[in-house]
This record gives sequence, structure tokens and C-alpha cells, in this order.
Amino acid sequence: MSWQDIVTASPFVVGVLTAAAILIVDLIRPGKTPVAVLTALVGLAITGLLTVVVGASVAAGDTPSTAFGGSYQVDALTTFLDLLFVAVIAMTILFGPDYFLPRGLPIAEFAAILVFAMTGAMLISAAADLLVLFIGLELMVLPGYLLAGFHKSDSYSTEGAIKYFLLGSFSSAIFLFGLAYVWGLTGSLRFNVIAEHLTTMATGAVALSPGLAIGLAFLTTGVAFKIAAVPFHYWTPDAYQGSPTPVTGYLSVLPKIGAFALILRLFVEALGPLADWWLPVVIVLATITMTLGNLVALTQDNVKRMLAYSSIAHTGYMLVGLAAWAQDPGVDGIGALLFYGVAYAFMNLGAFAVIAALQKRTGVTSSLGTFAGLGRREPIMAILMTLFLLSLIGIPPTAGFLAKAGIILAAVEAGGPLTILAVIMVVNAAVAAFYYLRVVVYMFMRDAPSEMPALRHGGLLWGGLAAAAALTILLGLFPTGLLEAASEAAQSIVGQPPT
Amino acid sequence: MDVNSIPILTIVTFLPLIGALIIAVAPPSAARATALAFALLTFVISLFLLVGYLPGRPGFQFVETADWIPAFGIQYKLGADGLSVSLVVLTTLLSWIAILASFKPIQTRIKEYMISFLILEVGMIGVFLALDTFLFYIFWEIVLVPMYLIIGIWGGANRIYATMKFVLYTLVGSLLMLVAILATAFAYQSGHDGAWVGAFDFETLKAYAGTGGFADGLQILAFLAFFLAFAIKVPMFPFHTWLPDAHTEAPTAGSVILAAVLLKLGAYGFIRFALPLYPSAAETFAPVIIVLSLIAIIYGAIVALVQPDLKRLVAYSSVSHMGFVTLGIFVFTEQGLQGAILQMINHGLITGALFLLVGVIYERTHDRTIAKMGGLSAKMPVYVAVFGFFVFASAGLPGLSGFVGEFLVLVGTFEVDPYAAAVATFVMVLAASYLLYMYGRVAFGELSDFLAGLGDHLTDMTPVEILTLVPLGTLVVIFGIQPGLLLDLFQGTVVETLAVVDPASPIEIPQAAVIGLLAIVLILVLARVGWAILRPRPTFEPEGGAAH
Amino acid sequence: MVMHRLVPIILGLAVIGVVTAVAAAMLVFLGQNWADALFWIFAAVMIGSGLMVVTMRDIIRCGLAMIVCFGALAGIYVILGATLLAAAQVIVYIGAISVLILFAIMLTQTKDAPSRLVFQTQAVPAAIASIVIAIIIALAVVATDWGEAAQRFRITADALSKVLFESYVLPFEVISVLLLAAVIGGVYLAKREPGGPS
Amino acid sequence: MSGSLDAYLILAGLLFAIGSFGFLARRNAISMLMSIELMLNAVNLSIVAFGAFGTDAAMAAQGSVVALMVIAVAAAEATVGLAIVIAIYRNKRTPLVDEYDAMSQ
Repeated sequence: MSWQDIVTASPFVVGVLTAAAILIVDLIRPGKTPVAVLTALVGLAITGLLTVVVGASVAAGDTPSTAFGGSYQVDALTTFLDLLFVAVIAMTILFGPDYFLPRGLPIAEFAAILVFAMTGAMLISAAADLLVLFIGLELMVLPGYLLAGFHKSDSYSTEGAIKYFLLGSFSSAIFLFGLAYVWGLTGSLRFNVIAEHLTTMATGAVALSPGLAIGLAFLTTGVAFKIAAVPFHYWTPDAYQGSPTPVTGYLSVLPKIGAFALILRLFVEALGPLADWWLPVVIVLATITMTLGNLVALTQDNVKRMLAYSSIAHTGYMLVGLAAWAQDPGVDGIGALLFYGVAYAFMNLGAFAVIAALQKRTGVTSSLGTFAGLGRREPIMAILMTLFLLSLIGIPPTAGFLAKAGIILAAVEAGGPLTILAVIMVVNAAVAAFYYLRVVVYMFMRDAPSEMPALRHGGLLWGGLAAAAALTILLGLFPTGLLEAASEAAQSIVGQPPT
Repeated sequence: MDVNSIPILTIVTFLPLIGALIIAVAPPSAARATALAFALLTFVISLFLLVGYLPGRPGFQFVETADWIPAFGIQYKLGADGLSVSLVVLTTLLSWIAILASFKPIQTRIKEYMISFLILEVGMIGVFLALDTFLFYIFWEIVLVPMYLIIGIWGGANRIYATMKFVLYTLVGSLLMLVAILATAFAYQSGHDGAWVGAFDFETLKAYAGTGGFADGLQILAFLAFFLAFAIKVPMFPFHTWLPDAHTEAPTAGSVILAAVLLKLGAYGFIRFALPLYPSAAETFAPVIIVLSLIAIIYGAIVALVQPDLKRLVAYSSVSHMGFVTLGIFVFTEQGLQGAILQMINHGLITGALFLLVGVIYERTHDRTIAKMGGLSAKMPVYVAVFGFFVFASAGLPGLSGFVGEFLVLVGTFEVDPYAAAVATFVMVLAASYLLYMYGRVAFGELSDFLAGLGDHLTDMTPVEILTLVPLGTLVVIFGIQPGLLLDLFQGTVVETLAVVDPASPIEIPQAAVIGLLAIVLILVLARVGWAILRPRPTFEPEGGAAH
Repeated sequence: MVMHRLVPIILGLAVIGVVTAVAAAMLVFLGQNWADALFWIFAAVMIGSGLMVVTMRDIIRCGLAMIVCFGALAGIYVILGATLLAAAQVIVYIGAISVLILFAIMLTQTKDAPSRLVFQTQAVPAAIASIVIAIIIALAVVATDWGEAAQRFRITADALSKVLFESYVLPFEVISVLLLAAVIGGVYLAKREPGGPS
Repeated sequence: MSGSLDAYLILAGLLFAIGSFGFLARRNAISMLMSIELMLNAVNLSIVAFGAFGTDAAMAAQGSVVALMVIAVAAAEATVGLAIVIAIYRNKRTPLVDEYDAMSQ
């Protein structure tokens, strides 16, 4: 370990230090929410800044792109994802206090655990090695289990947590089994060596050996659990519904995008040479994931649960981007996936934040009825929710629309079965409109059963919501910068310019 | 200052948005006036388009271009030809009329209503002006949301069902259209060494299509996707079922805009995009579309004949009238296309006016059941006169504008297939019968008990209501006498559009289908007439009170 | 209460030890070499105790069977030449994790703990699925040419530390972060709130 | 037998299958957790075996390192899992997972 290593990995290191700082500050000034939040935000700001600086420096060649003996790497993808992770965590911290304080839950622990999870995701995005990848994955998901049960006196919360934990650990074991076999066959944990090895294997006359097939199958299953692809999605609804709402928002975004980062690093970078073999699986997974997610979401009367199923559907859409790349490496499906990830992150976080805001009054459920008459009671909140929902449907000019268009374009470019997948996707998007708009119906077209006074929301919440809303609109209107960044990030692992 | 340097199209398109933003921050009491002011201002500026547009020049005018998403060659590109200009002016005209007409009926959430309406106007104008397929799609979808809200929030009792149906129908079609737009762009891009430049630019694509750039397979699939989107919007039979529900539940102004402008989006899409981009597919499908149009014409008229509800009657008559539009487009003759465009505008004026008139009576009675009406002429003479004028216009009375469009379509159709023209002609007569039947029921005879019970509430039209109808009526008369004013305006569009379609291969309409339709019409009409004579008179329970 | 449960277990362990020794001797007598004999015994103990973990009614006994299972696994590590790992296995697993689990079992064991229903309703399909998994893995393993080396490599602490501190210093450090996060969160969750449910 | 990679891998596969059976079939959250530990140990066994039969001494050492890390991860997982079990036990008074069905619709 040298100084140079630390410099290259400085965003990660500062992330860890931020988490530690929050805990220390909380030890010194216990229970002081503003102090904890401020510490967290400052730490995250430094992390984000360092991410940019290191990214630029690596791109310019001033800093080595790998560290720690080649197990850690920084490229455009790392920078892109890390910035997204920082933004997601910062927003989640903003949304927390309004929900947690009325319930007597501590903010400092919440923020610290969140930041730990973020460092896990950052490690995934920077992994160049299977072991680092696995440990990053665990560092990302373990805090997630804890956060799901953060409202520990609430039986829903702990129930969601135990289910999330058990299935998560189960899938980790499965995933690890696959890793072991890939390692055993290729003899290396480094992505580039594995890829080389597999390329010779794939181009050689030797067919997919049964051992590798098993490894691939276990890896795919493990990852499918992590991204909650159907039929490995059982844990999602309960975990999402049970968790405290700001945590639900977080769970629906960061671990999912983190798992996609893992897919990019593992399946695209390391196992890319086997793309022909895993492509059919991805196509099938994408199809059933989006279809089933949407169909079940249609039947839900609890908005949190509905959004949980809808997030499953969004996973399916993102998988289409992956499939497009696997089908035709000349297509920038990965770039489309990354763009979708960003758009999804902000619109979904925003939607959950609105639910969390409504639940500031303890005892308020997330059922559809909660939203009745919101348009009259809290018009701004209702309009923001509408915006996020429209973006989730994919109505222009929102980020969600361009994200969907990008994925569809990639699928159309890839051609073949992907064209059919694109059509399935748009039909799904239309079906999805029905359940998203139901919320709008309740907000604007139904009256509340009893007149409740409007809630007063904190400045942090408003700030976070404003940021999410602004990003949802601005990325829809001026997507060029993000598109280029996503495309550049994709190139850094795919290794060839998209046509 | 050079006139061409003013981005007039952008101003026209986004002026209502500025109004919406102002309303959003202004106190609610100012909402109505601000909305009307901005709608009027937009109308006035759009008139400059009419003045500034030079007919006879090929291509688009007032074109504005800016890069938007250069990575994919997506541009912000607006431009207008005669068709666009006339439809934009129709939109801006009806927008302020609709806003004025909603002053009284809309009493709740006025601010949100006016914002929705102005955003709706932005979307509609944008659709007519966009020259980038991606931008077109965006405006197309923007239209959806405010209309959804307008029906869903300020609509009638069954509004949520109607509005959901409206959205889902439209969305299914439009999303497939998105796939088609992207596929087309990609086909262009892969035909140009992977360069995205121009892949979404309408003019470039049209030129490329003209050289036979797009493969037949792509054309067929893309055309089908566009067709679905546009056919749902028009709406063509059998995609029309959302329309009566949406109309019935929408507030008056919503119905007006829906009928007058929204339906035109589909027809406009056919003329602007579907035909020039996929000419060979258009030819392939033309016979099917013609038959569907004939069915729509017949079906709409017959169903309208038996509607007990005034609004549903006008809604179904729209299906019939719009059938003439699609018929005119797809016979690929000059008169047909001219007639179709004329019919679009006339239908906008006349049906818009009819919905306004239904709204007037609904305001006073909170009921639209034809059977409860009768003898209005005694209490509301002005209303009955105005109503009569537009009913006659809608029925196609020569001398009023409704006649010219349908007549031209018939002439155009006759060139291709006399039988088809015969079917359509027959329906024109039928249309006259249902409209006149309805008019007679409502206007003449004894004052019905229901109306008598309303007493002094049944006042004649107010000056504001008359004001909303005067411009429409004037135009109906002008275009009825001088259709050339309009025809000159979009002569260029007609010629350019038809130039794309190969004239060497005339459209073959399946004769069996046409004759079969003719037979069905006759049978159905006889059956309906018989039923109308024989059936027991329906009795209507008083429902009482407003639906909303 | 704990003690009188432990006594038979300790007795059981003693019996297992004796049986193991006898079995090893017999296997060697039957012509196996010592390494093979030990492998067979450890494998048998590991699988047997593993099965007990997942099938026995009394969850405390399951926990103890798990300790036996991990002990046998440590033995196999020794056969494989990974002595250091075997030591870690004993210390961390048997010493820490298993005790933690036993502790948790005792914390959450109610008097009327339903030992009536150990398995869920889908136990039979689960069993079938697991057997299928085992068969598939076995078939795949046999069918694959792993390209393994002829000789085996003994892992010295020296080589291990070299790998650990040269190539894998980052995961090593991160593990501590992971444990820190787990402990902080764990303590928070398990801590009884004043005034909360007891 | 102890000289063949296949034997160890099959053994590991068996233990893995046993673990997954336990996870799928047991009702008690702690039993499920123990089953997961079995699975992780099965994976560790394959890793060590792969290492021991690997291409060089470095790979053997690598196997041990990975296995060590997995043990540490398992410890962290157990900590978290048990903390959650204790928290839920406080709310629900039962460790049986299939009785946690408050949210099922």
C-alpha cells in the first residue's frame, strides 16, 4: 500500500472517513441531528469533489488508474457511478429527518450506515478483482439489511428486514459459489485476466465447460436476486413495504444500481467474452421481469408496495439495455442503461420522498387512500409527485422519457429479438401508466375522507425534493451532458466506441 | 430588423407556457384573465403566421433549427407549411374560445385548470410545428397529460374511467410510434455510415424516403406503428371507443378542444409523417384504411342516430366526420386530400361550436338527454337559431363550409372508386337525418316538462356565449362561400404530399368489401328506422343536480 | 438449563471422537492411506452433521451439530494443506460465530417454542430441488476438465501473508470497515430502547 | 480420493445443497441463518480445494486468502442477521419466519 494507492482510492477512503466522522460527531454531541446531517453532507461533498478530481486526474494520466496491486481501478465508469451514489446518499439523508425524528429514531446512525453502504457501492464500481467485488457487494448490502430494520420497534420494519436479510444472504452465498467456480477455472481473480482467459476459451474449439456453465448459472442467479429480477424478486415487496419510507427509496435505488454496477464489472468486463451464452438468459429475465412486475403492480393498493413492484419492472427495462449490448457490442446499450439508472434514481427517490413526507405524521399508511385529496391539501407536494410519476411512466419532457427512449433505441439498433423486446417494453410502459396514474387520480380527483391540515415539512426535505424534481426535468430537457458521460463511462469498460 | 430573425414559431408555441408559469405564481383571482390574455395574444401572433406565410413556395417556412441532443442528431426544429399554419391558427383560435367558454362552468381549481389548458395549447401547437420526429413525439405526449387532467378533474361523474381509457388507448399507440420513430432514425443512421446527423430531421428523412431508402419491412412495421397511434387519435373505427366516453365526461371546453384540435393531430400525423416517410407501406395499406374509413363513416352516423345523449351524439358524429378525413387522405387524389384538410378545419370549427352549444344547454339544465328536451325555441330563440346554423353546417348544407370538404372528398373518392363514393354519399344524407332529427327534438314542439320545470333558469345565451360562437360561425360562412382561401393556403402541401405517393399504381379497393358495406348500411338503416318506429318510448327518471 | 443440555452433547462428541479413531484405523486397515482415511471420515462427519443441522428438531442441537460440521471442515482444510485457514476456521467459526448463534438461539427461545413444526410446507419440493442441485453440481464437476496441477501446494504463512498484504491489502482493510458497519448497526438494532418493548 | 479435486468439489456441492435445503425448508430464522453459514462454508471448501489444486503456490495462497475473507464476511453477516432476529423477536415473539406475514396481501 502506497501513498499513490490512497490517492487513487481517495473518494472511497473519504467515504469511509465520512461515516466514521458522523459516528464520532454523534459521540461528542449525541442526538444533534443538524450536526450529524451537516457532517454527512460535508463529507459527501468532499467525496463527490474528490471523485471528480481523481476521475479527471486519471483521465489526464496524472494518477495511475489502478491501485492496490491492480485490484482497484478508476475509469470513467467509476467516476460516473460514484457521483451518482454520492448524490443518491446525500438525497436520502436529506429525506430522513422528517420521517425519523417524529418516530424517535436517531439520524446519526442512519446517516453513518447509509454512508457505509455507499462506500460498498463505490467499491463495486471500482473493483478490478472478484474478491474486491464481492466484499464491495457485502459492504453495500449489509447496511441495507440494517436500514430495512431501522425502525426496530415497528414489526413491519423488522419483518421486512429479516426477509431481506435472509434472501440477500442466501443470494450472496449462491453468487459466491459462482465466483468460486469462475476463479477455479480461470485461475485468477482479476477481471482482465479472466476476460483474456475466457476469450481464448470462447474462441477456441472448447465448448462452454459444464463447470463454467454452473458457475455462470450461479452468478446469474445471485445477481438476479440482487437486482430483484423475476423470479428472484420475492423479497422486494415486503422489504420495501416494511422499511421506513426514506429507506425504501434508498433500497429501491442504490443497491439496485450498485448491483447493475456489479453486472457491468462482472458480466460485461470480466465475463464479456461469454456474452453469447448469457444473452438469452438476460432476454428472458428482462421479459418476465418487466411484465410480471407491472402486472402485479396493477393489483396493489399500497403505494409503497406498488412502487416496489414497479421498480422490478424498471429493472426489466434496464436489462434490455444490457441485452442490447450483448446482442451487438456496437450498440451503446450500456450507455443507455447508465442513463436510465440516473433518471430512475432521481425520479424514484423523489416519489418515495413524497410518500415519506406524507408519513411525517406517524401512523399514516402508504395506502392509496393517503393520497386522496392531496392535490387540494398540499398542491406543491402533489404536483411534485405527479412529476415523478409521469417520469416513471416515461412522459416527455422528463428524464424518464429520454431514458426509456434511449433503451428502446438501443434495442432497436441491436435488432433481432431485441426489437420484439422493445415492443414488449413499450406495451409494458403503457400498462404501467395505469397504476401510476391511479395515484394521480387519488391526488387530484378524489377528496380526502376527512379534512386533515397540511403538514409542515422541513427545509431539508424540500431541498431534496427540489433537487430531485429539478434533475428529473433538466435531464429530460438537456440530456446531452449526461448522455455523453454515460456513453464515455460505457466505453471505458466496453473498450470500443459506440457507433 | 429582419422579420425572419424573429423566432416566431417558438414564440407562438411557448407563449402559453409563459402564461401558465405566470398563473402558477399569481393569485388565483387573476388566473382567468391571465389565461385569456395569453391565449388571445398567442392567437394574434399566430395570425402573423397566416399573413407572413407565402403560399406557393415549396417546403417549410419560418424554419428554426437548434441542436438539442447532438449525440443522436436530435434537433429542436420547427417549421410551418400551409397545413401547419392553418391548423395552428385553428388551435389558437379555439384555445381562447375554449378558455372564455370555461369561465362560468369551471368554478373549482381555476388556477390548475388554466395552467392545464395553456400547457395543452403548447403541446398542440408544437405537434403542428415540429419538424423533428423526436420533438414531434415529445409534443405529442405533452398533449396527453393536461387533457388527462382536464377530463379527470373537471369532468363528469364517470370521469376517471373515461380519462383512464383515453390515456391508455393513446399511450399504447404513441409508445409504439416511439419505437417506430427510433427504428426509422436507426435505419437512416445505418444507411449513412453510422452518422446520426439528420436521423430525426423530417425533411432529411422525407428526402431519404423519396429515394427509396427505407426497406419495405421497416416501412410496413413503422407505418403500422404510426397508423395505430394516429388511428387511435383520429379516431378510426375500431379504435374509437375511448372517444364517446371522453367527450361525455369532459367539461365543455375540454370537449371542444378534443373534437376541434386533438382529433386533428392524428389526421395531421398521417399527412405529415406517415405518408411521406413510408409511401410504399401507405399504398399497401390504403385499401384497408379506406374500408375502415367507410365503416367509420357509416358506423358513426348510425350510432349517432340512436344516441340519447346530446354530447354522445356529437361525439359519434365526429367519428363519422373524421372518417371522411381519413378517406380523403388515403384515396391519394388531389381533391381527396384537399377535401380531407378542409374537412379537418371545418370539423374543428363546426364540431367545436356544437360542443359549445351543448355546453350552453348543459349549463342551464345540467342534463343532456335529448328525450328530455323539446320546444326550446320558445324560451331561447337566439340559441335555437345559432344551434340550427351549426347543425346545418354539420349536416353539410351547401353554402356552409361543412359541405365543401365532404364534397371534395367524395369527388376524390369517386375518381378512385365510385361505389365507395356512393357509400359515403349515402351517409352524408344519413348524417343530415340524425342531426336534423336531434335538432327538431330539441328546438321545436311543445316545451318539455323537464325544461318547463326549470322556469327562469332557462335564459337565452349570454353575450359571452355568443361571443365565443361568432368567430366560428363567421369562418364557417366564409369558408363555405370561399373555400379557395383555404385551398390556396395548403395547395403546396397537397401537391408535395401526393408527389411522394407513386401515381402509377392506383389504389385498388376491394369491391366486395365496399358492396358488402353498402348492403350492411341499407340493412342497418332499415332495421334502425324500424326499431325507432316500433320501440317503446324510453322514460327518463329525473336525475337532478349537477354531475360534478 | 443450558448445562443439562450440554452434558449429553459433550458425551456425544466423545463418542464421535472414539468412533472416528476406530473408523480411521479400520479404513487404513482396509487399504486406504491415512490422508484418504481422514478425508472419508471428515467428509462423513461433515455431511452427517450438516444433515443434522438442517433436519433436527431442537435448534440448540442444530447449533451444536453445526459446530461439529465446521470442525470437520477444518480437518479437511488441514488435509488440503491450508493449516492457517483451518486455525481461522476453528477460532472464528467455532469460537465466535457459532457461539453467537447459540447465544441468539437462547435469547429467542420461548418456553413454548413450537418444536412441533420444524419445516415449512414446501419442505418436500425444497428437498427435491436440493438433491437436484447436488446432482447437477456433481455431474458438472465430474464432466469438467479443471486442468488441475499434478502436485499440491502447501500454503505457508509466508506465502499467505505475501498474497494478503501485497495483492489483497484493500479487501483486508475493507473487511474491517464491513465489520465496523455490521457491529454499529447490529448494536443499534439489538439494543433495547428505553421505554421500548422489552 | 483425497488427491482428487473432484472429490472435494462434490463434497462441497453436497454441503451446499444441504445448506440450501435447510434455507428453503426450515421455518426458524436462526435455522435459516445456520443453513446459509453451511452454504458459505461449502463455497469456502471449493475455494480452498481449487486453490490447493491450482496452477501454482500463489493460487493456493490466494484460495486461503479468499476463504479467510469469506469467513470474515460470514461473521459480519451473522452479526447483522442475529441483531435483526433479536429485534424482530422483540416485536413478534417468534423466530418462525413463515409467521411474519403481516404485509402479505
